[in-house]
Amino acid sequence: MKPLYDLINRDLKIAFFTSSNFLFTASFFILIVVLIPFIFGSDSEQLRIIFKGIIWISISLSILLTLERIFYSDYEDGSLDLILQRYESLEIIICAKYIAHWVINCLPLIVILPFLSLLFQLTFSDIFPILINLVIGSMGMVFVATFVSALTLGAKRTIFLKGIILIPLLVPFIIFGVDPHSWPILIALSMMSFVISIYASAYGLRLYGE
Amino acid sequence: MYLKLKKSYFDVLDRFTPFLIIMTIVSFIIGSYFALYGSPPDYIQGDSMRIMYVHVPSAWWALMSYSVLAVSCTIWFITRNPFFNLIAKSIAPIGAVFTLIALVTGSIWGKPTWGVWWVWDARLTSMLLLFFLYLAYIFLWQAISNKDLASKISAALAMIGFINVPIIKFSVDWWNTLHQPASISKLSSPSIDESMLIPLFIMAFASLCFLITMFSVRLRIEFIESRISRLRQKIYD
Amino acid sequence: MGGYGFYVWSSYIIFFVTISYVFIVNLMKLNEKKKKLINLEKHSDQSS
Amino acid sequence: MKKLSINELKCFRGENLVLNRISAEIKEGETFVIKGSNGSGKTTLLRVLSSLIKNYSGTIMYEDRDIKEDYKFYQKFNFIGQKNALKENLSVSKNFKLWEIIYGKKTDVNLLLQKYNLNTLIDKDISSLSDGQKKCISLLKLKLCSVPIWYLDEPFVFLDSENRSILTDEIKSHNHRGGIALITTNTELDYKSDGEITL
Repeated sequence: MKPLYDLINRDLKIAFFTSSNFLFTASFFILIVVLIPFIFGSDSEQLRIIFKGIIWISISLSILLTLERIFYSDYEDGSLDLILQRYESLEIIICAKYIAHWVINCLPLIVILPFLSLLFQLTFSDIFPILINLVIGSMGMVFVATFVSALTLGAKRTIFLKGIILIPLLVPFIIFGVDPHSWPILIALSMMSFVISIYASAYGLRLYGE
Repeated sequence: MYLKLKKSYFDVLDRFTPFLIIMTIVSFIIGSYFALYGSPPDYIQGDSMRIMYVHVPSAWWALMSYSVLAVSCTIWFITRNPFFNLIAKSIAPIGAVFTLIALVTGSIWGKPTWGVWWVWDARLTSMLLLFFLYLAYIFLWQAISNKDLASKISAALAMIGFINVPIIKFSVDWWNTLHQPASISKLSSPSIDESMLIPLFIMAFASLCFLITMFSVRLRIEFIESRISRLRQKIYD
Repeated sequence: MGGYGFYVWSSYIIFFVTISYVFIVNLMKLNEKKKKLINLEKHSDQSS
Repeated sequence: MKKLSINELKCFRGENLVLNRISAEIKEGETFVIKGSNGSGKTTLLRVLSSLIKNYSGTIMYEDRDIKEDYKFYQKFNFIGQKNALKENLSVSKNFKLWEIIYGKKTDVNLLLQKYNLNTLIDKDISSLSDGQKKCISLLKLKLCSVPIWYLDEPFVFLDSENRSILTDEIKSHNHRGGIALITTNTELDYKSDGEITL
């Protein structure tokens, strides 16, 4: 468990040292949510319907925008070589990335969501099903993003390409995530993508270790 | 790992190409005649039904091409024979073109039938996502300069995409049942008259001939390209 | 075409234009590559 | 006898045969230089030896055990690549903190930097340093763990004559302790190595 803890610790330290920390992601979400009433007007009934969509859009956007931080930044400056040679198990490296990335980029949204929902006059009972789906769905999305990032390490720095690969894979999560009753399917989907992601990311890392 | 295919195999393909081209053209002419004049209009949809004769074969072969792509990538993973990678690489753009045609003709059919160009129908939406899967595969080949690496990565992503196709289909169907108003008529009619089957099958056959022609041409291009790169290496070494 | 002529014809035209475009582009590419290969083969024969 | 023996090593990258039947035997306390023109596979050889590339034929033995079977082998070498493993927008001391986590060992960064006259850089961002300074700091990773094998990929690039001699002394004292060093270089070393591998 020590290697797992160390690697998560390292990623969290990088996040805290640089500007890409919790505050950054949290303020990003707040900004997107604040933009919405300017587009759709201040009718609270309409805003309440849109709110759920905004949350899922912003979480997909944050997954897409931070995709290069999963493995690419470490690959570019050579830290990935260092990590690969110091840790025997690829699976632990990957699992550490899942946890660290989810904590840095998805947890802030889930934490501030109840407070943001106050702006749209939603009660806790309205927001609770969304919250559960968001926790499960964002984990699944992080699994998918990790293997996309690991597999596209050798590609040139093109966020568009990675987006084209990533977005179709995220669609099922969004579809089941938006529906409050489909959390069992969401769990199954996340578990499936976890299994695929472990194999695919390890394959990608092994290729770039070479 | 060298490409262990002899040049003569591809010369056979070269010899067959004119024959395939002629077959494609002839069957397209016959098929178009039947599709546009030789068959009666549908009694509900009228003449807009005729769009189906180009739309349906395109959708069939688009899906089939993706299956061929994914299966050959899987075989490549098991056998590591580079030939299967060439198959996948050469069929991808053709499949993408068929997907695009299916999307465009589908929305042209939608305008007179549904009154709008695009409906977030389950089939159209999953076709759109399939198109993105094709695009991702094609762009990945271009984005990675190391061709050996590109073949490994794109094969892995094609396989993951293939696992994802039924998931997308299932999820889009699910989403559709939740959000779709029931008034819109579905594409599939319960029984198709025999007079409509004839042009449909001829057009499907013609499109398949076109697909095979294009596939053999592209396979030759890829093969020549790999020969060129190997010759270059020989010269400059 | 019972009022549907525009839609039917435009879809057929799109279909055939697209596939002939794809066909011509690929055939031209094949010929170009063939020429390149023949040139290179000559070159490698001379050098060896 | 702790020796690193390479036997009939072959490695393909794609369709190209990069390493063709490399054999060498490096005893403890020896420095070997890997020579070869650009693109001849020097870095590939070091990556194979540090088991980042596992797809090769032939055998690599250390302490009479195949490194493929020795699951603790990763604790016995230190590979300093051409990329510096430095985060550009962080300061030197913070970069050291990240390395300490990876190497699992705490060091006094101030003392370490003072020893090599780099202590003025401690709070500077990496992006404001010159290539030579980055290389110096990257080479200090060797001090973060004590391992018997050093793989250095082009360590002398960007270094001035003073730092070259410091690094040469470090390698010599590593050899005195019984350590093995494998160095790729394009230029000549300042002293005679114990052997060469020519690609």
